[in-house]
Amino acid sequence: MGKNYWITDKPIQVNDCIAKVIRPKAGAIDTFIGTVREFTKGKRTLYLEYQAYAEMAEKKLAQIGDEINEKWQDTETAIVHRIGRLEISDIAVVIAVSTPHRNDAFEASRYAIERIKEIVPIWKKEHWEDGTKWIGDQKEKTSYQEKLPTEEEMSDD
Amino acid sequence: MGKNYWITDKPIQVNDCIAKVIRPKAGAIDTFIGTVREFTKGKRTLYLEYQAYAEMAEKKLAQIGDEINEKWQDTETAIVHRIGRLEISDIAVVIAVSTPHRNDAFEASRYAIERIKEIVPIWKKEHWEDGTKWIGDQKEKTSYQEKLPTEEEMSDD
Amino acid sequence: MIDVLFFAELQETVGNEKVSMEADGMTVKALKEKLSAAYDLSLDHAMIAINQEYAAEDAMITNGDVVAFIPPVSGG
Amino acid sequence: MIDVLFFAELQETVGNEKVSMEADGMTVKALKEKLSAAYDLSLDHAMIAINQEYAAEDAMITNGDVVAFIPPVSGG
Repeated sequence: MGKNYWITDKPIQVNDCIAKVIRPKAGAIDTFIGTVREFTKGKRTLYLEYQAYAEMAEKKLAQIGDEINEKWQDTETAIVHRIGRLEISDIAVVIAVSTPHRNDAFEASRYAIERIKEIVPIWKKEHWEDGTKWIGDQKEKTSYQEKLPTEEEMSDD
Repeated sequence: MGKNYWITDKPIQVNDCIAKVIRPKAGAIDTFIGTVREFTKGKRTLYLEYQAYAEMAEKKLAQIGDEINEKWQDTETAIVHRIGRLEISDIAVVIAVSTPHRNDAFEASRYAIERIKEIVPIWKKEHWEDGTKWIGDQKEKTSYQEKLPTEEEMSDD
Repeated sequence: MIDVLFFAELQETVGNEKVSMEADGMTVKALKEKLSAAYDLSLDHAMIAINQEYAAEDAMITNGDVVAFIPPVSGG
Repeated sequence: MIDVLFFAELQETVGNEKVSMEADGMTVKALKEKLSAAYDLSLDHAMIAINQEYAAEDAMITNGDVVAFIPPVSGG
């Protein structure tokens, strides 16, 4: 089945990600899917372009999986992120986390998407009706303004 | 594409559920998948049997979707639950909720699984190595001992 | 006549998923008592649905209703 | 020689995804200053990775390293 953390320039098949985490010990799988949204604060997106530092991004995705395994018991995580041009409603990212009990699955997959937006070298370029822009920090809930990651974020353990 | 809330005696295709909620206004889809877990507190499950009051269950699943739409803005929900005999790792339930922003998707799908365990007439029979039992209330976080549902739970609005 | 549906362990105890009976004008509570006695059922933790909607103990049953006894659910 | 990688808007400003240069013994901070000046780049908000690991400002660069300038990420 290959690796659990990967960058692809092809359309994402959600099942490919889910299949990697289904297992007898798990009773719950939370799957987060990020899709290209047409309108953001009234502004219309025509399409997106994602770029990644692919090798490092895959390492950082794997690091997130390791972090999840430290924070919650007995987890299995898989994450795939697409790059290149994505149209409206295309799937940009899929995170699947399986756990024995459901609360952990919800919390862990939510953690994963937040961490992706902090440490994984992937960038989104918005192509709006009236222009383009590479998007920076998009964390919705916490501010992340420092120019260096924290010690924890730099660690690969 | 048919209805968004259904009971089936066939294996569940996760994509059938996700496809119903993908849309241009959504940027996030949270998908909760419940699978048959082999071990619960050291006890080994051989397989499960699910039974439903199917027509009412579909109405109650739709009610949960309505509740979600009242509690969070601009949601689209789809839920499918399987009945009959399920083997270890088989998918019993899939909930997909799409929202413009991810936090709502996580919260809404978590709400949905909790509500399923409160108001949807579906029952699970455990077939263990050493016996069988119809399982009652399985809510992990809240107690639900009253013999009648609350007013809210009885409402179909 | 009404139809009464049983599920899960209640169905196994009754030995039937559906019974038809006279119950016009009875309350849910009265029907519960009658069936508890008839089938030696413990219905204390069962919810009742009339025509696929949860009903309270004092709800009135009328001819043609479908009444379901719903033991604590365990889907998901 | 080291390789320096640029991404997103930095890549567009530099006009290149990779440049090779001498930097043995330089700190990350010194390299940042050098490149900021050379390409008129704003690197204040960029993180730096050496060989695919985030590095602090005072980290030392050695021959053969791959240094990446990583503007605020926006995946997901």
